[in-house]
Amino acid sequence: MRYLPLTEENRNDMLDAIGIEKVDELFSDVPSDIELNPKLNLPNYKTEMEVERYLSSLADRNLFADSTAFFLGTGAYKHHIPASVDHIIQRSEFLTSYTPYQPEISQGTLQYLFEFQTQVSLLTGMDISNASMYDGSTATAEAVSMAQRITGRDKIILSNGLHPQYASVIKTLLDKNNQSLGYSLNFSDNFEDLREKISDKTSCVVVQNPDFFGNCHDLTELSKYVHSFGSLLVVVVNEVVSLGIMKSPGKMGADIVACEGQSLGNPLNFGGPYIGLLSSKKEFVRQMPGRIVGETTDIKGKKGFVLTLSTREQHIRREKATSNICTNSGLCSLAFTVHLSLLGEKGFKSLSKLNHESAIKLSKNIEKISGIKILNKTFFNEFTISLPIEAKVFVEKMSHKGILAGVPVSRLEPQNDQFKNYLVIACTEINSGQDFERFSKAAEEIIS
Amino acid sequence: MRYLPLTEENRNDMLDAIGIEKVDELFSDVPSDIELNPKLNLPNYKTEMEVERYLSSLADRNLFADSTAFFLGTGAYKHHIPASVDHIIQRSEFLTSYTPYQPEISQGTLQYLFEFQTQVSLLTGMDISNASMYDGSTATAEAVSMAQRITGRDKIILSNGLHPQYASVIKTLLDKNNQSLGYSLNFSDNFEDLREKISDKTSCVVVQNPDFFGNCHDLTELSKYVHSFGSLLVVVVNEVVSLGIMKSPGKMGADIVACEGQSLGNPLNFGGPYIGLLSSKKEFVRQMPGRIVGETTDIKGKKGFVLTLSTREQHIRREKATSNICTNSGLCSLAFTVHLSLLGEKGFKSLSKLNHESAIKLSKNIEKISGIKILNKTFFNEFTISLPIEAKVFVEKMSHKGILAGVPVSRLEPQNDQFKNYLVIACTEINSGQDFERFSKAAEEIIS
Amino acid sequence: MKEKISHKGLDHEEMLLFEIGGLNKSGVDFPELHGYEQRIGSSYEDQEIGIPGLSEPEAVRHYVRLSRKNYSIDAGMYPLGSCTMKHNPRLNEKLARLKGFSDIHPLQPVSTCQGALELIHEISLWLKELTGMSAIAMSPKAGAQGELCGMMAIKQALKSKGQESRKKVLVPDSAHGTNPATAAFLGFEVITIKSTVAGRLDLKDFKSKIDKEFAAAMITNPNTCGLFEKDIIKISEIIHQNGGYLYCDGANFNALVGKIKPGDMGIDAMHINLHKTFSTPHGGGGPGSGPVVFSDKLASFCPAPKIEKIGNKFEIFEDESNENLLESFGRLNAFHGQMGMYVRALSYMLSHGADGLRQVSEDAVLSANYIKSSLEDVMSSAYEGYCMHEVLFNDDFLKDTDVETLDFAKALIDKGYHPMTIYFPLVVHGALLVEPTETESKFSIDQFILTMKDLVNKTQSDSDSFKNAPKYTPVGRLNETKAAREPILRWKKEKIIAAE
Amino acid sequence: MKEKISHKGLDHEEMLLFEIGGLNKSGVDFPELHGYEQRIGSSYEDQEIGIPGLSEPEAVRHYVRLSRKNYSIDAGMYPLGSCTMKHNPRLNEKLARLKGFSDIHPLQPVSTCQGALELIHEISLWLKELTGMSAIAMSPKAGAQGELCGMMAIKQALKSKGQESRKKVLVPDSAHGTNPATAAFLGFEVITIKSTVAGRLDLKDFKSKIDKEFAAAMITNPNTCGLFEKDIIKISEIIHQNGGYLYCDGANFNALVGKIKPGDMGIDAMHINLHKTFSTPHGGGGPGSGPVVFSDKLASFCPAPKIEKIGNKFEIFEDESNENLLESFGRLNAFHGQMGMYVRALSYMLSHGADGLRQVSEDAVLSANYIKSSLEDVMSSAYEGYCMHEVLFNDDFLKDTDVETLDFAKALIDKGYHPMTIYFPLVVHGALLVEPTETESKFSIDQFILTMKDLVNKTQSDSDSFKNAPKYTPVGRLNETKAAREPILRWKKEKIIAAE
Ligand SMILES: Cc1ncc(COP(=O)(O)O)c(C=O)c1O
Ligand SMILES: Cc1ncc(COP(=O)(O)O)c(C=O)c1O
Repeated sequence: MRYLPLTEENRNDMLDAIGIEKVDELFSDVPSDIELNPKLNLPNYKTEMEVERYLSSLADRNLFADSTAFFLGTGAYKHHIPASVDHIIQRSEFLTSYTPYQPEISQGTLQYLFEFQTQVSLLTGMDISNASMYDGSTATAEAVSMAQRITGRDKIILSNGLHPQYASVIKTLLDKNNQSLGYSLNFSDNFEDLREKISDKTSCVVVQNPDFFGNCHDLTELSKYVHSFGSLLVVVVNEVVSLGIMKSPGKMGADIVACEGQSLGNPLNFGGPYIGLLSSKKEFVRQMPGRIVGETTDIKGKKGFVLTLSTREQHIRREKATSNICTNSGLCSLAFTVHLSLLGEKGFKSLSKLNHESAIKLSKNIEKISGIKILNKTFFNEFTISLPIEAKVFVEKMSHKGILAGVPVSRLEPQNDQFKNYLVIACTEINSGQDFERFSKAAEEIIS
Repeated sequence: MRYLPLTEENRNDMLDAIGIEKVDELFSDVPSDIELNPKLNLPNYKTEMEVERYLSSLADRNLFADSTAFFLGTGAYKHHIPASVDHIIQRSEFLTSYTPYQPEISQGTLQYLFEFQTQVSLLTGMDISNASMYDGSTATAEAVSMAQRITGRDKIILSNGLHPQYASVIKTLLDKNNQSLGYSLNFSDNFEDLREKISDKTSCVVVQNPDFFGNCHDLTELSKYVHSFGSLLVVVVNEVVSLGIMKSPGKMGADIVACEGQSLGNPLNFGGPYIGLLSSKKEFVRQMPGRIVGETTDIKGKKGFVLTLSTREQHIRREKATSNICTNSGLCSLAFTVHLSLLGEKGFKSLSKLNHESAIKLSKNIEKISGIKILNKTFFNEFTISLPIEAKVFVEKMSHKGILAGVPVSRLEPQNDQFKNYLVIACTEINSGQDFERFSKAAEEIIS
Repeated sequence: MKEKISHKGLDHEEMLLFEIGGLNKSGVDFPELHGYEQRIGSSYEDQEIGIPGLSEPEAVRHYVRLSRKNYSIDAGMYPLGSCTMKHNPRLNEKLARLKGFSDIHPLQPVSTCQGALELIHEISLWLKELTGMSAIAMSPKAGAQGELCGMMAIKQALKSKGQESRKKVLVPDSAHGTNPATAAFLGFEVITIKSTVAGRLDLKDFKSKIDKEFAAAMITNPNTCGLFEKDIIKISEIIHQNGGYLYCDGANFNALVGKIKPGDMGIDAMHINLHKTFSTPHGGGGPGSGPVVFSDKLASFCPAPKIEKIGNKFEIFEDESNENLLESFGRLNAFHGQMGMYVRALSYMLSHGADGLRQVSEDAVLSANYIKSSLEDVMSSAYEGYCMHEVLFNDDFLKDTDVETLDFAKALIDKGYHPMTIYFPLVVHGALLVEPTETESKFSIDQFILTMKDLVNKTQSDSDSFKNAPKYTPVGRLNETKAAREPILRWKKEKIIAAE
Repeated sequence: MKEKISHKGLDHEEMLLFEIGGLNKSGVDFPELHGYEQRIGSSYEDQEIGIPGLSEPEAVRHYVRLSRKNYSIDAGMYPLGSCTMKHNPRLNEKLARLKGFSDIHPLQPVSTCQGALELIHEISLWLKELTGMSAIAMSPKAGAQGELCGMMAIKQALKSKGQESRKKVLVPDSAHGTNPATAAFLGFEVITIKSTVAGRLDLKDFKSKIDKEFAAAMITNPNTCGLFEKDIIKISEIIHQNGGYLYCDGANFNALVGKIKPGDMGIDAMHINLHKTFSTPHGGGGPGSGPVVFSDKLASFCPAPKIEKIGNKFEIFEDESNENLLESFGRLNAFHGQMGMYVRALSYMLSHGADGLRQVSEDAVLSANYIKSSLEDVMSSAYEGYCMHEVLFNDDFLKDTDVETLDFAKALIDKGYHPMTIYFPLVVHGALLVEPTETESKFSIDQFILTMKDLVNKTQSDSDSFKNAPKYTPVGRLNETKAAREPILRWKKEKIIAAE
């Protein structure tokens, strides 16, 4: 077997050295009620070529973004990833190392994580950040959990523009007393509803920006209001590229920020692996979940980096830890930081503007299609349209024309009829004028 | 521009330091008859995404082997390359280093080349090998040139089973006195013709094995005969995989062996880059062209490797060098050696046998097609068939059915009518029974 | 003019991105903008963020230099116990990058991603067959989230029976930190169970702690001492007799894969770390994937999403209001889990096949025992008898020296090895947990053994060299206390110390 | 039991493949064989070859460890004069691996590879426009083969005029070794031309050596001293007046690309190293690609194959009997040249565009002059005035020290730099030829300058450290004399020394 270095001869020598005859003797602690060497209803080994052909045949049955005119978003965005990103993350020393527990031989990982933490803090406008979470949704849940610990309060209020699956995750994991989280997905979220629900029992208010439908919000006023109850404002960012030309959550008064970082460096991957970013004000650092890298010096006074503040973590604090997270999104954070370093201020801002322009252009095209209405007043690179037919039917038909047209809101909220005809459409630097024309032409055919 | 690190500010600072105002002053040695900054009828910069899309669109217009049933050979073979090969050759330290002129910081390259030279010597059954040539055809020409220097004779005799383009290269470069090389492509080469032409003016006889048509030859007798004239036997191997189950050229008495090494580790690449292997008896080492790595020790007696015997080479010997070669096929030799190390004796033999079996299976299928005749008595993984229609027309029609059916001999020898209907078909471990059935079915349709 | 950085041969110092990058530098080109009027509204802002950029040549060099300061499996043996640092096949990396897997959106029409759904369905079948369990949740993003998933299902099952009062979760003292942390996160009360001198769960202590509030036990098998819990059948019987559930931490599945079916141990839920047993790369800390298999009893509580084959089509149930998810405990994360890891893991499984996977566990266990028997004389095995895929030493062999476990580990670094896991599990003093995995050659293991022996010898004669180790590394031993006392967690023009 | 290998931290010793591999080990699996009767005939043989194998984990480790003993552009500045060690964009690597380019056979029907032919056609257009020349041969596999190609065309042209008696090729003493070697290989008589004290071709010497047998001159411009041949127009006029041809070695095209068109210099043929100017990676020695552009005069003698656009189809003329190749001098290699390199180079050209390419030469020349002016005070410039893309020093600055150029280079290794080219060109004593290329940042160049200054300072105070350099490398200074005297050119169970 190509991955197993031991030869039969090696195995026999090793058995000899141990002083046994058969490897099964090593399994003698297994009680007899448990069958050793059970029959498995699975095939035997395959050659590399066979595996490659088989999995390629599965891959070939998926319609991939690059082969289409592509408009999907709602928490997962297709951006162009520079080729050097993938080269770097495939470096053996990054790909095949573990969590940097031995800092003296992990300075590569530790330094890029330190840089990553700084980049994330700058983007979100916050003081500090950790070394990544699984994804945006779990980062959001962890942010809420942090807020609960910090405030010593249980109650959570979710804005109605939060991604439905994010709301689900919070509900599943943190809705301790089965309270209502006051969540009901709603297009025009002017936060009135939300303001009404806040009380001095509220641990935090969770707002996504731009929201699930693509609307952009200035949260400056809201944050003041939330703070007046001693509650925290948790801001969720699904599309970090928006941070190039929007006020940062920090500037608007956020206490904790959770982002999905997939947009930078990470491909769509059918939903995972992605990367959660988590930032906060510095006074909350000891309630942060997950790994954090800090700067220090070695015995000779030379600068170096280590995992730090680990008394927050499960391997030290066990049941008293801030979270149970252990493995995080290491390599995805590398991809993120490499992509962002390549962009830099200048490139990141251009990218952000280009995304926005792309969406504006698409909106101008769509405005001309009679029967389709754009619902958003504001948007970054994503907006919601109302169709004259069911959005689900629409995207299915569009897909037959090689167009992946958007995410029907009903995909996520099938039980809610009001969204039946709503479609969320995203647009990034990958979309060209040709894509827009294809969209318009096909849409007109389908709805007419 | 993404690949240029200097900023405008940097440039100005550097101009200041030099003491000039404009970069054009640095070009003041360019005489005024030559236009500085000429207008170029070329587009300006493109983003990575634009370049990727454009070149992908060109790539998409080629029918690639993996998407077909594929049977082409004649000096370029499709084999399965383990994924780890490409990972290793993309290591920055291998990919972006130069020829190992500074051995202390090039031991990685030098050691693998030393291992490569050993592997090649073992495969060919020769004493020594160099660190690669451009490809099989130029390695063959260099072998002939070596033989001319060694024997002090000019005359060359090419066997009629030599690849026509190889014959062309030799003719172009080495046919000093416009002698006849006695070459005329011919299917049944029993060397009679060749034996007749040998004289004590002959520097070398060049024989390909398996020959261009796929026939396998035992050269033991021939080598003795050639040697009896004081001439050398140059053996050419187009398909190194054959060496797993054929007598090595060394065993059969070859003096110099030139191979195309593409079959191991290197993709088809539309013909290049490939890798020439060149081996010889050890007494000829000082007539070897190209780079050679040798073992030595450092000041502390530690083993290490260096480029050696460089007094053969152009950078030292200039017009008296054994060859003008400088850059060779470095990274291709890495791919070759990695692939061969992965295979090892066991894998290489299996690969060789599997190739042979694959060809036998195909031959059995083809034998059943009435109207098609297999010409070969012997073959390794390639043989020649005679069709009832023009081979060129046949392959064209087969290609419409997604089958790349072989190389028409007329592609290389269009002027020779006798080959009009001849098709050379290769078969490797990549071909499955399904391919064979597709071939038979389509062939039957086309010729009926 | 900046000061000179001092490199040494092939070892380059590398400054921070923030020290070498520039706000007007970039490694990405863009077309000209049109300059449309913005549509963002009042949250629009176009001010300096402060993120430096690098041209591509600079960026590649920055990260290549950093990479060279890392140890990796590819460069050397990495016997980090409990982490299963096996070789990561390159085929898997290649296949995970096929556009048909990497370039598809989680919410594109189901009709346009049938191959992806089939892949998830197929890996589910493999995992169920290998574990002998009847249901699976694929979505957990790592082992710890798998634990959450399993324990949530148990919580939900208890709730469905109106047994919310069952709040106690029994966890051995040798358990990995994620076990108690998970239970506590979900509001369970964590009760610690002692280990015996033989390194197994203390049955007496265990029984004594079961009462009416007993909800579940979280048992790791093989446990973190590298030993098989011989009493596992008895344990599961006791648990079930007392109305509780047995959660099994399957992080150590590499010792068992193909060799036994964990389902035969009477477990109710178990997570599997695809990034351990099934070779998806650790990537310096992640990403991982932690699918959870379930017994019949818990099957209906599985989280969304659920993928099923209906006729010859694959369906995905992702909305919790769906009739197939009525009893589901909810959702653990957005979308459908770690597709990129599934591709790699399935590629690994197919490559090995049933025969190869059995060989994996046999070789892993054989190698660990070979190390144990080779080093037993000079070091101190924590426990008697055969171990499973990892071998645990305590620090008795260092008793009469000045060398501590940490020093020993650091000295091993100087010899070219990544240290074993140290000070874990907590039940053994100065623990050294060695997991060679099945992808080390005998030659490599023999070299490791020789080195260990040499080092042990040196502890008597030259303890100073241990205290000063490592000395051949890019930095010397780092001051972790200082890092925690004065946390500098990001670069700033003027340094800040967080959280004073 | 084998003896212990001593690693040091991240630096691993690595034995030879032949010492660690095994004849029954393999990193590739195969299906079972059928056992057909062999069809090879009497040359069939199934005996041991002696090639050891490695499982994939072992192989990856072997090569990763070896790689870590190499210096590379990616890890540091590589100012190797005449080699143009610029950054190799990763996009190019990605695109060269598209199956539509990498997985196509050179002899598949022309109708099935139109995209490939179009690509070759397009890169031809770029190169012709950039050089201002009218014809091109794409097939040469590297610079040296490009030289062969150009000189063969000249030979053929002379033959076509019945001037076979023109046998003399004039080559400056500063020329790269491939120039005289090429001319000699083709049977020309090589006549060496002196350089002036200003580092240019000595016009007087040049004129004096032209006679009736004069065939061609091979001139490098910018020349290997890093200087522009100011008299190039005069030179070409003299050549043409005397019935000869001007071959230009274009290895240094990086100084000129986009800035001037070499065609304006009156040249007849010039090779271009795609692996220098157009960034295809050097790969530790190759592969390269050396297309040759031709003037009208030589166009018809181009070698096979030739790619042309006819209507909207692309055709390839590869057989020398083809009417389009009637005057062709023949064929230089099988198939159609270095497709893999064309993809990379075209990707590079498209990425830069006309504006970017001009910036390339400007930045390359600027950087070299910046180094020259920064180091002129402490080192000894070989020549006055501005240089082009590389700057040449002689060893005057080492005169009163014990340090030689070689020692200086080795000491630079210890400081983390790949040395410049040394002892070339031959016309300068103890030459040090520094080519920074345009892909070094100013920060990086400044660091290099500081290091050079430091080293120069040290030559006065501490010459011993130079003699002992390098000391921070995997091996110390190697005995090259021994290697050549007792050549060990391959592994054998018992070592052999070749060619006694
Ligand atoms: C025994 C054990 N359980 C659980 C975990 C947690 O797994 P993960 O890191 O994937 O969350 C680990 C990982 O180190 C482990 O070793
Ligand atoms: C000036 C000059 N000419 C010719 C060559 C030969 O080019 P190649 O190595 O591609 O054969 C070189 C390469 O080093 C060179 O520097």
